[in-house]
Amino acid sequence: MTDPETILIEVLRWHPDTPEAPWWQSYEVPYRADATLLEALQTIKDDLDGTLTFRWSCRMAICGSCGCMVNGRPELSCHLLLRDLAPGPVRLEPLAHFPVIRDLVIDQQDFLDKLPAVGAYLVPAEETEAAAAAPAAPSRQTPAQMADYYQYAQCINCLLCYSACPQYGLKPDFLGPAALALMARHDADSRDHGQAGRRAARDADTGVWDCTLVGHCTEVCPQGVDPARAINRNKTASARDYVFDLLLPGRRR
Amino acid sequence: MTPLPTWQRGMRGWWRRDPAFRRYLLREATSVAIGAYALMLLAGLGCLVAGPAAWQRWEGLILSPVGLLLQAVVFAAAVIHAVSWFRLMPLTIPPLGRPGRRLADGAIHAGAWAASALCSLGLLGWLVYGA
Amino acid sequence: MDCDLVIVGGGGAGLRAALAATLADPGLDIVLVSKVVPMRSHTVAAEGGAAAVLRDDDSFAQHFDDTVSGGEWLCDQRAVEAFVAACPQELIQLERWGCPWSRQDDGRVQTRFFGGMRVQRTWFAADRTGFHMLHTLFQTSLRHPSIRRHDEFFCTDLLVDEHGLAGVLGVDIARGTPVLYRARAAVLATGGAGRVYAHNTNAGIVTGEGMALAAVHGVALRDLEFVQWHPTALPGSGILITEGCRGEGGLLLNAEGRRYLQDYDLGPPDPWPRPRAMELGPRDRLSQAFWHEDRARRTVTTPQGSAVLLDLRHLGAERLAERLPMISEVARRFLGIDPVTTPIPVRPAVHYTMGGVATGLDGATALPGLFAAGECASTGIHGANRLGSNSLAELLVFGRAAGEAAAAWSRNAPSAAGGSLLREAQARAGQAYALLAEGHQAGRPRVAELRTAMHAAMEDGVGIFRDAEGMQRACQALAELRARYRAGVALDDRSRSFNTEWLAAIELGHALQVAETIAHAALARRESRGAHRRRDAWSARDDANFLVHSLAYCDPQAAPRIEHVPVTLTRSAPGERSYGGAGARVALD
Amino acid sequence: MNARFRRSHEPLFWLLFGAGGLLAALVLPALVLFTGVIVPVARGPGGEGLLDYTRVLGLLAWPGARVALAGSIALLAWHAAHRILHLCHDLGVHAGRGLKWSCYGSAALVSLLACGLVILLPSP
Ligand SMILES: Cc1cc2nc3c(=O)[nH]c(=O)nc-3n(C[C@H](O)[C@H](O)[C@H](O)COP(=O)(O)OP(=O)(O)OC[C@H]3O[C@@H](n4cnc5c(N)ncnc54)[C@H](O)[C@@H]3O)c2cc1C
Ligand code: SF4
Ligand code: F3S
Ligand code: FES
Repeated sequence: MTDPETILIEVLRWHPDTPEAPWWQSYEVPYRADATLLEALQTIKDDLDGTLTFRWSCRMAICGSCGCMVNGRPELSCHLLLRDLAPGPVRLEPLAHFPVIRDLVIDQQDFLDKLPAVGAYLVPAEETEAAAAAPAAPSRQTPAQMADYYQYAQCINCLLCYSACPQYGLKPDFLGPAALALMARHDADSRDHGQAGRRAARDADTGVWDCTLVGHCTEVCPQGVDPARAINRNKTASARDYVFDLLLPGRRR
Repeated sequence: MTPLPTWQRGMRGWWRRDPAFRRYLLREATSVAIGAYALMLLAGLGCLVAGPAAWQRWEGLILSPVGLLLQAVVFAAAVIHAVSWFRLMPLTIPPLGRPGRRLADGAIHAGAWAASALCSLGLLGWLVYGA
Repeated sequence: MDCDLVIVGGGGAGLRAALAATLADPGLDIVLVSKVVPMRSHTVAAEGGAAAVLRDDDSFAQHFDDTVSGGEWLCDQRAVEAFVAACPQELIQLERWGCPWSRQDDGRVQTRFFGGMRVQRTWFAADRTGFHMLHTLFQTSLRHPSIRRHDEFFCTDLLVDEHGLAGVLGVDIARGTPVLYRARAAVLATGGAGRVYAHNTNAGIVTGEGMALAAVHGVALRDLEFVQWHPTALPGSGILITEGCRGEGGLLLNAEGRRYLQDYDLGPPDPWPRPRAMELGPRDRLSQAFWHEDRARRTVTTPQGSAVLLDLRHLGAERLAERLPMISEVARRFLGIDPVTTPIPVRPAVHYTMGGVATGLDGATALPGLFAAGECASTGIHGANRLGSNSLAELLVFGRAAGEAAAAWSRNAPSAAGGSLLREAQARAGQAYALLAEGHQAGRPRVAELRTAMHAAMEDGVGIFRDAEGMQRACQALAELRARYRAGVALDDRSRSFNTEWLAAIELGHALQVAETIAHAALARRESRGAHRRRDAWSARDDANFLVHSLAYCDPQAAPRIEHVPVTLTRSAPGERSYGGAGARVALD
Repeated sequence: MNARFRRSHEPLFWLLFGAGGLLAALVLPALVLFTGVIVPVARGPGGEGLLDYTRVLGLLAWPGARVALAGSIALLAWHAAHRILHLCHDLGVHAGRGLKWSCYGSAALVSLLACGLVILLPSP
């Protein structure tokens, strides 16, 4: 098969100045087998249509900026090669389930607000100011202990998993795969002392319980984070606590 | 600050987007067949209490073409259910074993299927040769 | 909007500064403004690691010596002393905040070799060190509600009155509306300027605004002529293949399969490892060696340009998976090759700007109330060539220092200015909006057109090797480009909402300023040192005349004015900068 | 951060759902195989079947078997009720109070009936 000269890229566009009328626009872009989809978008922006709007930054699949729906599946545009999309056409839409700000740019505020809500940070042991200000030596953590959370710590917050999760689409309050994976990441860190503070978010309807184990989050994750596992293991833990609290009143709360 | 004007797309027909979603719905739908089977068993239990005549009517019903067709559907659903249940099992149970030597997913799968085979054989043995 | 302290930039330096400021003074109202959500900042892409003395066979003196000789004695030695002493503390702090540093079997932090470092001094988190550091800092910042984040707000200008800094002007990107932050203290942490070159390892946002923002208000830019080429980037895209590869034992081969670095005073070619030798030499030397190999046609040809080969095969699949997983994935995905079985083609690409906004040890600039930290700043620790892994450590050390100093400053500063400031703000914001309003006029160049021309001028005149003629050509071309830019650029997009074409045009204005400054500072340095290599009459180092920092003062309408000031020396007199055979062999553990 | 979250009672239903699901995965295929295939195929020489009234009562003479039967019916019902409820929600039927009550209510009813009936079972 000889390489095509060009490839057709169709983009679902929307602009707040004409809110009633999203439209599909097609661009014919020069084809190079080893160009990424992001590079194709940049070519459009630079040479064909400066109004096409999308986010990008690192162009190496680590900053999490460039997610969009590619032929119906959430992907990082910098991580897809045209050779894998040929002969086209390629249909691009903004990440599903998020409000659209413009073209391929979605509003990620909801996710950013959920990060503090799940306690997505490590709570170190000593909280006295002097000790926190001048720790003397790194604490120890064996590679085996690291293995228990390391996978969850690889999340680049690209939000592909949210676009893959119909439960998030149906229930926007659901804390969602990445946030809950980050909750599990910190819970499982041997250096962390913040588990108690994360319980309430975990145990709520909008916590692990809104997940019905669709599992597509894990399938689309470009970093192998496996949020489905993080959430559903925490269901077991949450249920265990529920039963204990029921049987032993006064145990908590 | 004024709220940001955005476009919110709906969820209508979301399962059309990806075959994975349809597989998911199929998995969930097995519950309908399983529920139907539970009702069938409950009815049988009721007939058993009601006496031999009622029981025979029930037996006739489940062995009728309609009854057999229903059970064929239930059987398919039960198999789909079992396969997906065991496949997802490692995601739902807390990590087993000690740090650094966690039980691999494959071991959990194997264990689950072995347990299933054992229980099934035990049950069939009892149903066929019991009493 | 009023606040006590504005931090411009949500990368490693900006987040560390914000944390330091709020820990120093929890009552402070801090706004962290960033044109991208913090975890999209360029720090996220750093791979190899961060340097700090940890091992028993290491010492501050050795870290100091490596850094100063690595920077070819252009380092400010007082700054280096303070820096090396503060590094361990900072990396330990990050560990406390949750950074998953790679570990030894017994749970202690693991370190690796890096170019130009004689000891295994580089802490790393697999090959995603910057990613883990940035996320750790970002997540820790979530614990401090006194840090108010303004994500996706773009700073366009600073406001200055007779007391010094009076505020920062920005644009709310999503809405396209102007914002004025009235504050007496600001920290610039906007990162480097690698994107003024075509072939670079940097993220798209690394366009040098912070430097230009300060320069417009008379703050000097120091040592901008020193631009680092990283020797191992992918041809074409410029995606970085970390120095950690060589730290783990990777070899560089030319088209003939020879470890060609032995031909450039970096040998002998031991099996491995000899610190500060061969593949573990400093970046300037390695990139220059490539340049010679390329001219001698001993490079391999790829569809995206010539390259040498980075051979990792002997490390084996297991070690690659453990220590260099991201690199392995990058090679597979973007090149379709498996480093376990095939060497990776690499070539130099612009990577880092050693120079930046001139600051003191506490990040203070010449403008009262304005501080700078991170890659946009020049504390003077890198000299003429930065050693790999000193930068991530620098973000923390000087990010913290700047945050604390700015917090203290804002407490004692005069209160915010009044109405005249508002008028000034409106006038300045007007400039940015004029770009938008006039963008439709015919005959103007597109942003991409000017950007491409800027790239061409820089690659042509201010490359790995330079000469007077080429640099003059670049100065000329950039002056013309700036004039064309001032006359206006064409924009397809004249709406306000999330107008990235407009923002790119603003970025381009700043980038052109920085590019022109680089070219002029380079032209003015009539010697060769570190990353600044000349092929003309000034191909040798000249300590008598050029053991000096360059200071560039920018002019919105004209070429920058370059001055030179002496370098601060404390302990180390300029000496021979030798790599290769001089370094002793060590046993790996 | 905790004020925004109220504890869910989902664990109760989820545990019942899970128990039913596990049970179904372990033995349901075999059980259906029995009622749907083995029973019709395996007729004895005198036409006697595996599901003859007295034989079944005999099998259920052991109290453990009765508990198991009632328990199984109940758990399968809970399993189904839980999933059907979520399925309705997934398909866009709003899972309000009413739907919830009717799903879990039916499961509870089935459980009650099953328990009552096994108690009423005559001994062989
Ligand atoms: C590929 C790569 C690998 C590297 N690996 C290493 C390594 O292994 N070890 C090492 O020590 N160093 C490494 N470096 C260098 C190091 O990563 C950078 O020097 C460092 O991350 C710069 O951090 P920063 O905080 O100064 O800026 P950045 O992380 O670039 O952050 C800049 C911030 O400023 C914001 N900003 C910029 N302009 C504006 C504006 N106008 N308005 C509002 N906000 C603005 C951006 O949004 C961003 O948040 C590497 C660099 C690259 C390119
Ligand atoms: S879990 Fe995976 S898909 Fe989801 S945000 Fe993180 S990296 Fe992206
Ligand atoms: S796709 Fe959604 S429902 Fe759960 S397993 Fe993943 S979060
Ligand atoms: S551009 Fe950073 S993930 Fe794609």
